[in-house]
Amino acid sequence: MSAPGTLPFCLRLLRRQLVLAFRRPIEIGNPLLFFAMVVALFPLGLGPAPEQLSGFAPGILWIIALLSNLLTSDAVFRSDFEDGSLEQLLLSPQPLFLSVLAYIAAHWLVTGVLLALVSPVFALMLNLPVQAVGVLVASLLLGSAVLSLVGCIGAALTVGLKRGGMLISLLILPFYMPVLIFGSAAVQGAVTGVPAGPYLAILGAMLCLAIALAPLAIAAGLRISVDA
Amino acid sequence: MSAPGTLPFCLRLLRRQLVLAFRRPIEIGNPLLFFAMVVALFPLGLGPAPEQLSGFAPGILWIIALLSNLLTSDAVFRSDFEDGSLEQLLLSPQPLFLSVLAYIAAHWLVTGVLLALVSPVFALMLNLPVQAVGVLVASLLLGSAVLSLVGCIGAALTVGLKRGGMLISLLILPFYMPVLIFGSAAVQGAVTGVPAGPYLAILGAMLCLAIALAPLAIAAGLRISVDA
Amino acid sequence: MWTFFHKLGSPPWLYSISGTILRWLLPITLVALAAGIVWGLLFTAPDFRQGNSYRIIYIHVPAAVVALAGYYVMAIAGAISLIWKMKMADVAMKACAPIGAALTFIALVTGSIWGKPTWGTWWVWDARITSMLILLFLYLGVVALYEAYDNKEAAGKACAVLSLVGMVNIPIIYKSVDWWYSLHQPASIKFTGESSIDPSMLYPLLLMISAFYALFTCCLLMNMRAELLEREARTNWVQRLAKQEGRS
Amino acid sequence: MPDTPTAHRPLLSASGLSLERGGRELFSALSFEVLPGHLLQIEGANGAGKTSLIRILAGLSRYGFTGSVTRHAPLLYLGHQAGVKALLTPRENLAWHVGGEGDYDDERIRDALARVGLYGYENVPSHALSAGQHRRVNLARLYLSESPLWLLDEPFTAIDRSGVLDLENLLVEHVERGGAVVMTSHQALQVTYEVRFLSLLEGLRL
Amino acid sequence: MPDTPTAHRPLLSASGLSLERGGRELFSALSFEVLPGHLLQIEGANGAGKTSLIRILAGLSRYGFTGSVTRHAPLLYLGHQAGVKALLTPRENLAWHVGGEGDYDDERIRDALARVGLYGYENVPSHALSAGQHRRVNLARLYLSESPLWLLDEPFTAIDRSGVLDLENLLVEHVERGGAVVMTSHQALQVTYEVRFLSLLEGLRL
Amino acid sequence: MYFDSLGAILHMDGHGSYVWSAYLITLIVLAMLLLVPRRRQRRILQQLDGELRRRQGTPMALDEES
Ligand code: HEM
Ligand SMILES: Nc1ncnc2c1ncn2[C@@H]1O[C@H](COP(=O)(O)OP(=O)(O)OP(=O)(O)O)[C@@H](O)[C@H]1O
Ligand SMILES: Nc1ncnc2c1ncn2[C@@H]1O[C@H](COP(=O)(O)OP(=O)(O)OP(=O)(O)O)[C@@H](O)[C@H]1O
Ligand SMILES: [Mg+2]
Ligand SMILES: [Mg+2]
Repeated sequence: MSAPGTLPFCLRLLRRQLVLAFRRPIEIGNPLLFFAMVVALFPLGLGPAPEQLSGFAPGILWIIALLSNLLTSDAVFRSDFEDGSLEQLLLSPQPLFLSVLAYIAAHWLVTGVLLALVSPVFALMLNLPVQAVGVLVASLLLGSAVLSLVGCIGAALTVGLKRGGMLISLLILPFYMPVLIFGSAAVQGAVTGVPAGPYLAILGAMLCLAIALAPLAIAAGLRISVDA
Repeated sequence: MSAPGTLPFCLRLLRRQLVLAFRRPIEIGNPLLFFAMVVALFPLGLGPAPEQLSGFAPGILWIIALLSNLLTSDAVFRSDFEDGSLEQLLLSPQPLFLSVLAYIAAHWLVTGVLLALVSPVFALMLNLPVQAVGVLVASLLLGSAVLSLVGCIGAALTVGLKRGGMLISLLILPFYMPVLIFGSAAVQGAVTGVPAGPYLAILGAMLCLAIALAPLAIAAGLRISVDA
Repeated sequence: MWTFFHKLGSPPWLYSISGTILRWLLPITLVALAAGIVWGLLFTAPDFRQGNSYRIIYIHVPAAVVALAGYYVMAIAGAISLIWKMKMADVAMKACAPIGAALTFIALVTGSIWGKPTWGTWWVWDARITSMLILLFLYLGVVALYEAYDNKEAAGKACAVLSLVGMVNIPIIYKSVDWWYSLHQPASIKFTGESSIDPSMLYPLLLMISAFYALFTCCLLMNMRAELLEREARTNWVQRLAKQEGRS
Repeated sequence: MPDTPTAHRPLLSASGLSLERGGRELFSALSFEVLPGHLLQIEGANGAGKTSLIRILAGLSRYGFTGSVTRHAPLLYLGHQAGVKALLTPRENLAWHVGGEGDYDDERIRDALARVGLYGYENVPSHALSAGQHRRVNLARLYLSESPLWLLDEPFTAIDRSGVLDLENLLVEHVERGGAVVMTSHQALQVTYEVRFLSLLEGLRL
Repeated sequence: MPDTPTAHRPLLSASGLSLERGGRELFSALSFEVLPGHLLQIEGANGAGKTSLIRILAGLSRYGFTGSVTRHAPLLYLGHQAGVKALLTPRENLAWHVGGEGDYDDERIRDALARVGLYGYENVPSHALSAGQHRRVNLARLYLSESPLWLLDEPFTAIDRSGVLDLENLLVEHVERGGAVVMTSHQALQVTYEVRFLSLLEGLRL
Repeated sequence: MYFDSLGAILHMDGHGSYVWSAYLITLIVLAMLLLVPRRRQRRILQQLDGELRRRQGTPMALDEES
């Protein structure tokens, strides 16, 4: 028996995180439910005039996606920190950069991808024109990956703190803002007929940058948190 | 030495919860900063046009209040459950109805009241007309108390669950909606010059009902959760 | 060169040299600040479009400029602390955050006070204003993170990571906010007085900008000194200092 | 307290307790009384059902078992979890304890903390305590409490040798004063007092 | 493993370790080596600094102490927290362990679980286990691991008497095979093997 | 001097309240920026001195600085 290869190990971690998520349907359901509920709140709070709503649908959908990412990213490392698994991860002979990517991937699959897949339903509820739905899904897929990466930086830096919940939002919301701007602009563009390619390309560029840098920051953050 | 009176005991609980929320002076700022950031998300997502924003300001502010309540109410009993304090609370010779009210009051002070007090600043940033600010604060104060009471029912019922609490959140959410409707309608009314008194009266009536019933449900929920 | 860096890493040396610097710089700064304020408030002619309200420029612009520069100082200090593991860079980084936050706050508040007579509203979601608001969030995030940690050494490291991430992100944030604003273009409001600045207004403005830079340096050094004392409380030199100065 | 327990009035009586968990019968038809002066140790291997039994006795488990438990006196329960808030100091943890049994003045709390070896740690945030110190904060409640019936689930966990000695002395003092203790532990008690055993695999042994 | 440790090459060496916490010096100028075959028990009262020391040895604490630690072999660290996910079954907990030391097949995991007394509990969610069973899941890693150096922080917590016996035998087996164990415990080890002690208040003894 | 009377300085053609409040707020914040670290430094030294005097009976554990 030897140490497992890095790829099998990361896949195993990914599987573990997904099983943990799906064993707890409330945590899976939460983002979706949250999404559905907040979509319902907007007409209630803003007044249901349909033409106005459809004008704001891209922004509303993106804000909700962002918030639901924000809420869940706090928990990515917390339970592992509390039950001692995180220490074991840091001591493992596997490269932390990649194992951290497995955590992020799981988080992205469970929040971002899931949301992107169900977002057409909500888009229709908000009267988003049909031609923009494809761009909505694509921009959510790309953008939520960036959000997950950035959110996990905040999670790693605050996981050792006794009261991390609010603080993490303060740290990462400013970094979420560019994603929100380009994401909602892409959808807005699709509504008005502007080609969405450039926007999606910018989101893709952000994603590449984040994939290259965020795991470094996360690994550093985790080491600091376990130490403190 | 005898068992403390119920009122001193509840005040002590309230103090404990407040200290737990604001252990360090800097932590008082965190919820405020969080609100500020979420307020800033809306122009970034929806576009900066001032007249549109001012039309949506009541709805946006109320949705933020509701969200921040929703996000934080889950945690009201969780840490006490996890470290065993909740068992001790159930075994205490004090009436659970009232001790639960102390928990709720602390939650309300930390989220609802704080938000209500700073909401004028955010209202100005969203260009809400000045004459509506008073009604905004009053409606947030009343409404967020109802939200806290209802949210804690959900928290009590789900705190012990390792899996499958989604149904209960689904049951709780609809109770938030009337509060949102009347709350934002009150502010919207004040903007357009309709007297806000009746709306506030309805919110007050909801509050009375919730104060009378919610603690019963919460106490029962806590007993079930600790048992499971 | 190396000896200089080596000395920089030594707390007692830093403490004493910063004391010397402060003894000269602080009075100069205060005089420059007072002179600039009096000049700007009383001795310049009003702007032909905005009248006297434009006098706010003498605090608004310096605060905004220095606040922006401060973030880079902070992030570079953070990078040094992470890469070269220099403890004093940590201290400098931590000391930057509250000053930067205060200056950003001043820029926002004076800007919004200026906005009321000029635009008739306290707040607009203009690109520059919005990015200034985000800068405030960034600063406050660093302050809050630092305060949240008990172990100040770990806090310093965590903040260094955060400010480095911030340094990568700031250009992205700025560009995206700029672009966001130009996309929506609510043409009703425009910044006035951009390039039409008159030399008689420029000189006091330059004086104030320099004074704010100097002030930033002074505050930075003072914060660093306090931080040094707290971190090094168990060492000989601090305890000797405490015996000399603590009794007063 | 208005009703001081007399030597023959049980503080707690259980009759016909049976519990099945995960398809396995943990105990059945268990009946016993806890009288003042009893020091009862529940024995059993890991997973024998000691915690489940003690939670039933405390009234925290109310469903899923058959039989009945009657409690005739206020009780103090210390479980597996320490019930100590990491963000509060030991002093605050005791002063603001959610158990709400008593109004303790600062003097008494300081004294209780000193007796569990936390002198000087009164105002340190609890998350900066070691594992044993963390549990000792909770044990300080034993010095404050006036409840005659103590239900203790593995109170010696993470406590060092001298701490175990102190705790054993405290338990003996308590039962000698007319209180009663029901406890679980994997270590044998080293006391000069009659310890009764309830062995979960063989039913009641004295 | 490519480099099997020879009897004279230390698995771990610490030199000049000093730590101060909360204004109190926990240990200072502590230097020692752990050679293959060593069974080292760190002794000290609650709050003496055992956990802090063992975390420094493991490399989890990197700031705040002076001195240096060199690790020459893969290590296995079991801390105060069980590191067992309540939502996963014991089998899953071991198969998907984040430690990533080995590729264990199902057979070996079953065997390890059986050896810690969890036969039949392989597929029960871990939150339905008793406190001792929960910790035993983590101890099963000792049967799987091939790391020569074990750092164990109070491994006997919540384990019953027969479990402690098994564990002691395992530790002896491990050191006899050429491994080394550094552990803390408030109980004395009942083994027929030379136990070295590191007493935190008096510096290195033996 | 641009203005000719104190009243004019305060009034500034109706913009006085804006200008003066902006300057006032700025000065308050700047003063705090300067005073807070000063006070913190003094407090640390005083506390430390008190601590040292309290410990005077016991031998002091001073570690050597590097
Ligand atoms: C809350 C509101 C405001 C904020 C946050 C704000 C922010 C800023 C910032 C960051 C700068 C420096 C830009 C740079 O150096 O690149 C600046 C410069 C300036 N601001 Fe503001 N500002 C605000 C309101 C106003 C108002 C209402 C006016 C006047 C009508 C104004 C006039 C100016 C002028 C004239 C400059 C200097 C011109 C230049 O350097 O381009 N600002 N402001
Ligand atoms: N929530 C639960 N659901 C199903 N079974 C459970 C649950 N909790 C415990 N059990 C089972 O009940 C049995 C007894 O558990 P209990 O915690 O009472 O044991 P214990 O005697 O206290 O053991 P330990 O010495 O390890 O603390 C165990 O076999 C356990 O698997
Ligand atoms: N995060 C922390 N901040 C400050 N002091 C701490 C921190 N953690 C522990 N300490 C202090 O360090 C000392 C040693 O703690 P440690 O956990 O190493 O003790 P231990 O020997 O393992 O005790 P136990 O037997 O109770 O587990 C304790 O006095 C504790 O108060
Ligand atoms: Mg048990
Ligand atoms: Mg320990």
